[in-house]
Amino acid sequence: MNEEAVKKVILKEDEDYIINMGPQHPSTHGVLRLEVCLNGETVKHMTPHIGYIHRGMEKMAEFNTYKQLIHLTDRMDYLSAHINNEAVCLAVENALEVEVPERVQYIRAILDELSRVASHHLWWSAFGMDLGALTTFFYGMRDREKVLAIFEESFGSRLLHSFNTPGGLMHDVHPNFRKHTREFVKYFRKKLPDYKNLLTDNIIFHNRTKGIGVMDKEMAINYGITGPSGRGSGFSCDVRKVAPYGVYDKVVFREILYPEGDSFARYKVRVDEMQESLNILEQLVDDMPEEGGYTAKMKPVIKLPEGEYFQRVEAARGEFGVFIVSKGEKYPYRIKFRSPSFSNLFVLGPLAKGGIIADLVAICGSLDLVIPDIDR
Amino acid sequence: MMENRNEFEDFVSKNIPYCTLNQGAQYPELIIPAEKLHAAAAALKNYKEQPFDYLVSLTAIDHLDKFTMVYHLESTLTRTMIVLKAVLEDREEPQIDTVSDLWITAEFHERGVFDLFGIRFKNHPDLRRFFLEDDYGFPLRKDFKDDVNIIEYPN
Amino acid sequence: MILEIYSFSTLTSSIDEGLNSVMAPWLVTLTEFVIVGIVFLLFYALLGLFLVYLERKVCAVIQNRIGPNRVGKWGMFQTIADLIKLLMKELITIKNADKFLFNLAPFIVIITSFMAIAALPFAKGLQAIDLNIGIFYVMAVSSLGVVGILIAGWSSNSKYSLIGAMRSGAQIISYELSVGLSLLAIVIFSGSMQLSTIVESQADGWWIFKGHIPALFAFVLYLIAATAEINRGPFDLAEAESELTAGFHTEYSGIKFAFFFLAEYINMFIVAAIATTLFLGGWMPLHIGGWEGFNQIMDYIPSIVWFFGKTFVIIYIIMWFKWTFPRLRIDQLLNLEWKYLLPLNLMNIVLISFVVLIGLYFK
Amino acid sequence: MNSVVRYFTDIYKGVTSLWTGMKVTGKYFISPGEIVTEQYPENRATLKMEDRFKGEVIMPHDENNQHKCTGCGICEVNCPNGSIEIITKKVPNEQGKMVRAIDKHIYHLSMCTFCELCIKTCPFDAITWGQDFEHAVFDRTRLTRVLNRPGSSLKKKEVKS
Repeated sequence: MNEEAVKKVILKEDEDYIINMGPQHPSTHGVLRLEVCLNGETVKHMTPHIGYIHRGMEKMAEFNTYKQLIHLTDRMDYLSAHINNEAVCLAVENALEVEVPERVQYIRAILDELSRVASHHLWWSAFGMDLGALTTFFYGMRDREKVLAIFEESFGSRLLHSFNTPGGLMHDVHPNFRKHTREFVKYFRKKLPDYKNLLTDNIIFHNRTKGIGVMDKEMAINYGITGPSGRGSGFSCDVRKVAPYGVYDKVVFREILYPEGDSFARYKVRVDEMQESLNILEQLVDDMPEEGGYTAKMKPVIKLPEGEYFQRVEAARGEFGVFIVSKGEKYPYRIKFRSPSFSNLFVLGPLAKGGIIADLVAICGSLDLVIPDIDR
Repeated sequence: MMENRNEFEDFVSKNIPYCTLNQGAQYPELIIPAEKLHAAAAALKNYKEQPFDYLVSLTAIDHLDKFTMVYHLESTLTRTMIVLKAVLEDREEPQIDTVSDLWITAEFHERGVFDLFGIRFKNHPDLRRFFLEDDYGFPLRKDFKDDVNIIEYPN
Repeated sequence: MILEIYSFSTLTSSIDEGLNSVMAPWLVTLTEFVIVGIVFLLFYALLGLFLVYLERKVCAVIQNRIGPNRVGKWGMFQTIADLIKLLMKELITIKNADKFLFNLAPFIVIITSFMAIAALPFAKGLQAIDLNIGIFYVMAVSSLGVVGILIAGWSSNSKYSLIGAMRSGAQIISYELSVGLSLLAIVIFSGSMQLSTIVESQADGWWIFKGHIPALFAFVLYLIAATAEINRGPFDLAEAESELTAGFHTEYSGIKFAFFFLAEYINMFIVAAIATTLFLGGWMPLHIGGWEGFNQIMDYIPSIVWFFGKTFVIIYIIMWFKWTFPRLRIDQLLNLEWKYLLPLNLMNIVLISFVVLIGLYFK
Repeated sequence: MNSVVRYFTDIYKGVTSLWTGMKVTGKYFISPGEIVTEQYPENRATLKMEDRFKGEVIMPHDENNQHKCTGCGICEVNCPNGSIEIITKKVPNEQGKMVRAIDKHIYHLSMCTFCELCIKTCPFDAITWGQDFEHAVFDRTRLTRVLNRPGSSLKKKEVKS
């Protein structure tokens, strides 16, 4: 065989060691399929395949009124469902130029932060488990349960509480809401050192995440990586700071930025964000007005004036955007959800290239993907 | 929202003369014909004072007689957001330039748009169906009829 | 000295004499083989079930849970129920798998762990076979298990399994060195490789106390290396459920899977038992020089209780590792061995040789 | 020499970080504190759901087997995914006129997404949330329920004083 032929045989696609991670795989966190091409254990290239739970939400939304389509947004990023709801509500309210009561804005912001903390809890649990620390899962879930208990008390459901409605809230929060939120903040502050000792300071964890999946700022912007993953690369993309909505211009908080861009930086951003969320919660709970009702006056059938409306909010995984095209009817003419995980997913391939399978798992965990959010 | 609006208008009239600049309700809107998209996008990306380097969202609208591609662009330097709209008159075989060489994230959003609208992107590196099977049809078009799972919505 | 009533030698010798009086010597040997085999089989199965139960309870308590609590009081029969379930499950045949090797692998794994148990001194006079190269034998046999794992990974025609098996091979071959070297420390101290002699040499104090710093050092190194050798805790790369779904036993089902599972837990017991025998005095009670009253009280506790008590403490520590730490990566795992454990072990061996030569340890 | 020092400080730091981690789990092993496990079927008697818990949609009936549903169909219109079907009938009232009344209020629990729009929009507060959450059945059709009980009738409006 001549040299050319040998080369051809070596580079032949069929000879690659391809493993399919997913659709059922413990570390893809849902029905995501990663087609990983390996050389030994080193990842040569990786292609994500999505669409296993594509539900056609954008099409479904075209047949739902603005009040009805709120419950669809719950089912995208189900871990921060409230924030998704809020995006649609804000878009509709801004389009109609409705002034929602200040109390509603405060409650929404509190729920945003609680959802964010709960979502980061789950991420922390699952990330630890991806790396093989199985106990983190239960500690994270244990603390998340406290948040879910607050949700359940006020809204009757723990995960998919379609509690927002254009113009305000479905009904008032429970009388104990403020007290229990304060209790949670106090409780979770006590538990945070455990998180630090168990995972953040652990040498094995450092070795597994530091310098793994390095993404610089340029790359993050180019790939549209937002949320904690983007901020781990120094990309200042917190919508709460960039384009404040609700009461976020009234509270004092810090945008967590880490310039390193590796998995550990992304981890640190989220852990610090949990702490920052507690600070925000404390301010909001103290300032929340007692009076003011829970909804603005809205017509029973909402018709948006003709035009195009874009609203973005900071969901737990990044920038969540809603783009509504209205033709003056009670149904939206076209609706587009810009979901954070969709953009975040596609940086996984370039980041995982050259690493080994264990790195791929670590990077995938640090990007914090929610698969229904990708597929919509 | 936009402090240096005059400068931006000057820039647009100099570099993208073929566009119509609308004030828009929320963000300034640039409407351009489809074949000029890539040039306009490149000009906006390489705008020195405020490079629009972050593609927030990319989508299409089916207007029954034409398609409109909608690009939401943001400058990470000045935090200004604009909307770039490209009008595709040809609805039968819609084609438009890809912008994935300017913003990599566009590659995947464009694949999504191709999947659901059937708009072909010229020079796209990897234009395949994303969510659906190859012979499914393009569900986000307004004239889409699902022959298999016929669900009539009570309107 | 330990009380004679707790010694098992009277029991074993009386059985031997009884058998000798009724049948021919070759038949006696055969009968004794059978008896020992049955006793060990029973012990093996019960121990495996208990260890699985223990692990689940320990991790439950660590994780603020209750753990198994449905079958029997405190869920005591949960593992037995699981075993019955596994026995009844279908043995799935894998397409294009090497049938013979695929079926052979679980047996190799389980037989090697079975063989290692034979040489362990459980109590005074309770040891199936007292080889004069006991440590050497145990190490040699227990490292044979990797052959079974490699065969399992290779023959099951699955990519995940193959990666898991290869990882396991690399891991066990390298950690074998550290285990050997840290055990060598005690061999130098006691001057013998026979397990019974080593235990006897600790009558007046365990090696971990008598050998002070270097022995303690060797003990820690042994614990780390042994945890790696049995594919557990932070070193469970061969299984690595978040990366390789289940590693080398991905394709196994039913009782064949149970064999791997059981062997893993028995291996944990074996390494803990070796650590007990070598570092913590085996079945020897805790004696403190000069405290005669205390020593006598300690003597009243049967030797078998001492042995299993110490073993389970070490098993708990190994479990504690597993439920605390994240998993290492394969290159870090090998780095840890070749760059840290092995040099430290070699230094320790030199140190111990000096200590023994000068006589700086407590005699 | 420097690298040797670094080698040993690395080991020391690593071991201490591992020990801090082990202290956390060890602490929980010795004093687990709050046990999170719910002993579910056993604690049925004490398990109390929140008042607002969204278990299923129910139609409260009073002691006279009367409910408040007039069969207006607003809930059916507002339901985003067709979980509610209203079948009405004509019944004579006191004056002998034929008026619309509810025949069957069919509720598909299997399709319900618990968005609360039906309950929110009902002008007569005829339906509300039930706290029952044990909906597991072997046959999906059993999740389709008729909310108004057989033989029930419309409750007369109390005259407001």
